[in-house]
Amino acid sequence: MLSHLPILQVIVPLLAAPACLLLDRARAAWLFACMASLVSVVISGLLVFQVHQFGVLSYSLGGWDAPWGIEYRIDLLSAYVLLIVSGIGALMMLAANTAIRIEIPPERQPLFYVLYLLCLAGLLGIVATGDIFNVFVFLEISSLATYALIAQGRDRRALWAAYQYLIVGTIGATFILIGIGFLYSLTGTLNMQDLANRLPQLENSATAFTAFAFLMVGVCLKLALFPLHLWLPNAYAYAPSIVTAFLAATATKVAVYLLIRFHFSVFGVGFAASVLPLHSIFLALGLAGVFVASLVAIQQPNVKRLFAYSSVAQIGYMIIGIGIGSATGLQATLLHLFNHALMKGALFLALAAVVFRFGSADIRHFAGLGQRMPWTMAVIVIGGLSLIGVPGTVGFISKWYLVLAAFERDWWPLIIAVLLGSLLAVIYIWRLVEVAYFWKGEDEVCREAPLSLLIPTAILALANIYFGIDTRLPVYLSDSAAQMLFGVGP
Amino acid sequence: MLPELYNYWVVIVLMMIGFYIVIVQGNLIKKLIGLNIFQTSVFIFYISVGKVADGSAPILAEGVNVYSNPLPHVLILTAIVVGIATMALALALVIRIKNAYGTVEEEELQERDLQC
Amino acid sequence: MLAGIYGLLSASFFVSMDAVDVAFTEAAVGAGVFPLLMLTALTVAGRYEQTAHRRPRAAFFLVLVTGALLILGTLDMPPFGSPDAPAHTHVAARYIQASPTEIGIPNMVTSVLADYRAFDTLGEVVVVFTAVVGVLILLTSGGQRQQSSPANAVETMRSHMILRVVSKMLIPLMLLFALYVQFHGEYGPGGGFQAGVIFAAAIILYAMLFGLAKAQAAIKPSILRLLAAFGVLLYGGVGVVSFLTGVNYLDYSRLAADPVAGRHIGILVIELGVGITVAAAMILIFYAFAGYATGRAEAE
Amino acid sequence: MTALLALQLTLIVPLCGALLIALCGRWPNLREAVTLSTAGLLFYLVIQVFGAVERGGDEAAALYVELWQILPGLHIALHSEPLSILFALVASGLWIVTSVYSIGYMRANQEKRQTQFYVCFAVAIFGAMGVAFAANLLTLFLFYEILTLSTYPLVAHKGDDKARAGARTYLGILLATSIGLFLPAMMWTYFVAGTLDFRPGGILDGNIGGIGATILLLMFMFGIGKAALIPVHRWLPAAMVAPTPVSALLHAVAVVKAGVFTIAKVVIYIFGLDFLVDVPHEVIAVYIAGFTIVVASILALRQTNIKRMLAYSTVSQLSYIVLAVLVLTPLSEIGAIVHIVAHAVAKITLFFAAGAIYIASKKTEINQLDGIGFRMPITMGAFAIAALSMIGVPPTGGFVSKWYMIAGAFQIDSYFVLIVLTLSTGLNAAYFLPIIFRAYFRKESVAPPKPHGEAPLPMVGAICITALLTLAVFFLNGPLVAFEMAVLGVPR
Repeated sequence: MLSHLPILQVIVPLLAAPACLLLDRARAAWLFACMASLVSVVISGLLVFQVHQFGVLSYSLGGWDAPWGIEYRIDLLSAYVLLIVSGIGALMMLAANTAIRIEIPPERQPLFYVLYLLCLAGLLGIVATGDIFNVFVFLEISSLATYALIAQGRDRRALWAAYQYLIVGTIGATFILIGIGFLYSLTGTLNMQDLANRLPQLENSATAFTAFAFLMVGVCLKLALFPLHLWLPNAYAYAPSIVTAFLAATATKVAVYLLIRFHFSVFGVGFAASVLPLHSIFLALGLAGVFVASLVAIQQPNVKRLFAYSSVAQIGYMIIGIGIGSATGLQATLLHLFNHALMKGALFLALAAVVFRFGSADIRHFAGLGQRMPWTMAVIVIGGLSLIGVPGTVGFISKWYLVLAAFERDWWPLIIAVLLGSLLAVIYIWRLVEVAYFWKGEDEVCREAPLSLLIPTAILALANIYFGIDTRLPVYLSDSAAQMLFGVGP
Repeated sequence: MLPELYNYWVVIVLMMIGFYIVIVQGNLIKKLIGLNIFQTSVFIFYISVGKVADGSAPILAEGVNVYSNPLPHVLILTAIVVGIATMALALALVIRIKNAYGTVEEEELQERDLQC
Repeated sequence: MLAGIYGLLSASFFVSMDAVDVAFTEAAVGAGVFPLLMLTALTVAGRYEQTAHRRPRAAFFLVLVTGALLILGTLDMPPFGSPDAPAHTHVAARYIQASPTEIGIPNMVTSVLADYRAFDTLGEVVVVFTAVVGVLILLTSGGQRQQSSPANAVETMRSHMILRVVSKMLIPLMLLFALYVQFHGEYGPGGGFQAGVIFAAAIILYAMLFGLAKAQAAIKPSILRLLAAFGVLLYGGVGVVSFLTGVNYLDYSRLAADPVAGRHIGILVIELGVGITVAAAMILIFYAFAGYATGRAEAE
Repeated sequence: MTALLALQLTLIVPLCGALLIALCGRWPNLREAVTLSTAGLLFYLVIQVFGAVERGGDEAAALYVELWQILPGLHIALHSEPLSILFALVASGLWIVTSVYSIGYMRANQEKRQTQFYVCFAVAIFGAMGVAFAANLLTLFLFYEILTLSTYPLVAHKGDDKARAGARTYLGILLATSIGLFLPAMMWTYFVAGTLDFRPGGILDGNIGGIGATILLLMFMFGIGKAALIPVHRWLPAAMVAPTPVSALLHAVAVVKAGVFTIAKVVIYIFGLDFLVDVPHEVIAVYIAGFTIVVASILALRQTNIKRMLAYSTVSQLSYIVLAVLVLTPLSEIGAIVHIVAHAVAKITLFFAAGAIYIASKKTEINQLDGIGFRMPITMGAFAIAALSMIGVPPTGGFVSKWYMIAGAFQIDSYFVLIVLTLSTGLNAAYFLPIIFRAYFRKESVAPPKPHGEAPLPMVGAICITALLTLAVFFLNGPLVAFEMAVLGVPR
């Protein structure tokens, strides 16, 4: 069975979803979904181990070898992302049962779990596959599930946000489809490896360039890269908290993965540089994203929205990492992939706890929260410090590598810009801390969040500290992945 | 060269019409129609790629030895289904929006959000 | 309506491109399902609209740029229809040569769809499934249980006596045709998806003529739910079985003593799965839309 | 027990202590017992380490333990050298005294949440130990932040709006400076030097240009907010809302000394004296320190509340140390190091006295102190000694340190420094002597509602000990100086 792990990774949640529909009692559905997602964590763990042991795993579906059949191809990068996604997915699932209790009416809860599993499966599928059309299919699975999930928010604006996201997302997907079409008409293949072999043969073809452009734009729409980020804040702010937590920690990560995959594995490092100044574009957009988003975040009255904007900013950092265009920069991006998943997961889960108590994440609910919900606030503080990049938290590690990469190039302005960016983070985190600890709360009594919600949150918070001190696993994985990707290119 | 490519260009024009509608239309449903046009034209684009001059449908038959390319057809079958699935979901959303806001016009939606 | 015509047009275009299967599907979807959904949606959303176009210039510019980029992209493409384009020579060529012997069915589209790239098709089915679950979670809410009178869009048709009689005869034929398409998929154009849509169309027609309530009494939503899930599981199950026979996922070769026969069985089963899910999904979606419409019609 | 083990235990013991205190919360006596025994044990351990450093040679060199590697080149590691051992001795030693004192204080004052108080106290000491024994800048930074966060609840202890406002300034300034300046300065250092280890002679020499070095130096000076240079000094007066024992140990010894200690470490082991001498405009830093000394003294002069006055005097006294460090002559360095000790014992005495007065008579303002010397002779006697030490009059520790500073200033005949020192001495006298004068040579204007004598015994005892220590620094400065010479690489 071990040889089947790559496909099992995706199939388990994929088939668990319809099975989940068959049992229509919310609690049963939840337990089932939990088991499925836990299993997928175990699988991804094993996958990382296998890849580490035996190198790239290739699994040809239906027994048809690539390029004739669809190939699942797990290298270190995909194993790494799979681990992140499935891990976060499982943790959120554990918390979901409590989190959605007040946000989603009971008759819809079983369906919620079904969609959640589908979304998870879709994301995993995107990462695991080695066939670009298959990417499109699974992208749509996850997207459709996401739209429906976002629309479950209690505020009616959730519907509107979901619709906007649907339009943008579909346009993005169609762009990707166009890109794939061009690639196919050029090379006659859909397999990534095969593409990587055949593309270099036709140098400076306008078609290849167009394909590249469309793929990039399509992915960046999904990625909410500034200035294509407009859909994200609404979607995150009005979706059910648990959904926000899950998406913020995984969906954008997968999009970044796709970007890296197309950019490095399919087209090769040299390609973009040869046809257009992609890296400087990334740098510019990334920086703009960091500053604009952070500045907007500072003024948000709704904390969920605040962190949504900070997510846009953090994505900016990841893009900067790619834009630096060195192995170290890429490693910084990959590290931030992992670390940002941890911190945003923790933060949004904590917010879920706040919403659970107050019904919304408006900042005025935070007054005096330091005394009322000490543990939740402690988590928010840890997450915040991590977001700022204080040593002892994961945030420091990724910032460190980013600055290191910039330093290798002697780009002092960039270094200063990055540090200024984290100062902006200090401002909006401090605003939160001040309200929570130094303002008097109105005297409505409020207890700490229930354990079922608190424990996953605490786990994530501790992970923020643990991986800030014991960095071996993520650093090793990201380092070798970055090396591999740059090995692929010329 | 040009006559060989005109087919694609027609498709592209169609595509862009759809795209334009999506961006400009204020009415949510019309937006969706635009989206549908956009997608369908992409499908046509694929099929055109798959066409082989004087080839016939890729179903094994006596006396035919030039077939059109089946692969794009398969891809598009999938894509069509994806498209219609998206549409169904989108329309469901529109219905809910209509129910919640009482309108399906973009500006009005924004106004009513600002009010509350 | 326009959308329907558009659908038909593109379908006919597909035929001219020898893409009969696609044409079939597009006809069913573009001219059938999509307009139907549109109609239902419109009855709920209302036709009223205000014609205030927002910043068309910027949009136009954007579109121009995109279009120009696309045109640019086509310039280096192999000329239209040339047989020696890489698209035809690389992977596809093998399908055309080998599939009759490897899979043993004449319809190459089906063999690619259901075997070489069977996993994409599984994904496709899951997409449909996702959509239906999404629609359900969106529309079976707000306590608006489906009332016992048909959608007001549907109301109008009741009067047409002839229509009802004709379609009374039509519906069984449609069902038969659906079955034919379902199981004939590997020889002629067609397959699970198209069959599913036609089947659904038959039921929907029934619902339109004799009322949602009757239809729902005939085919219960709860059962449809089960079916929708079952179809996906059936499809996925085939793959699991092929695990047990000790080959890769969705590799049918061991389902029978002779690989080709095994493949044949596999394809039949998964096409069945597709058909079931699609049919159930389409009907459910229609129920949800119509039911919601009715609910609101009565609420007002 | 090997010194190396002792070194690691100095971190473990306070943590375990904190844990035990938390567990014993329900039984106050047991809890206090735990506090005291932890303090005693910790001091014993530090003595062990001190012994090893004293003996010198390989044993002292071997006092290095790497606890963890965060990234290649980034370690969490401990190391003990004369400067750090001195700081550790002062902090841990005075912790015992303070524990005794605070037991008296907290009980007499019936404070709430005493367990939380003692727990945070222990954690803060843990942080201070970490700062003292950090072998590189990163480790130091981590414990520096732990110290900040763990003392926040102590400052906010009262829990009323005033306390919360004070705590806000406290946390805000300390965090902002450390994250905004200290952290970037640290990264910069690493990227140019390739390491963050404290090395004799510094690690920056030849790795950074003159202007860069100046900027970096300033970033460190202001980034290390605990050193309370103007304008980042505001947190210190704000922190005076804390209970007096906290002000005494943390804001006269542990926290503020952590600040100047860090600056000393940075100057001596990161920049290196020889390198810094050649840095142009380094004198700017000297001016800033001198400016702080004078201005803070003037501000102290204008205070009416005893604790706030002491706070401003602390600000100026801290700048003495910074100034002396930046004079960059061996003698001035010694002066700085001695002043860390001298000021610690003297200032803690002053705070103890202030606390005792508050407990005994609920008086907090200077103008209320008329004739208090007769009611509380011991306390005020101690107060007088400490005040003299602040001014720098023999036979007190303050005299020794000031002596070395002046001598150091003469070595480079920097008249600016000399003027600053003399001027501030005058100012110190101007704000301390009136108090002593009031206490002894004025009659009480109004008799207190209920006649009172000395504060509870533990407090008085503590006061006497620290006062005696103040004198001891004067009489026993020889070995101290000789020991610290090692910091400058001067062989003994």
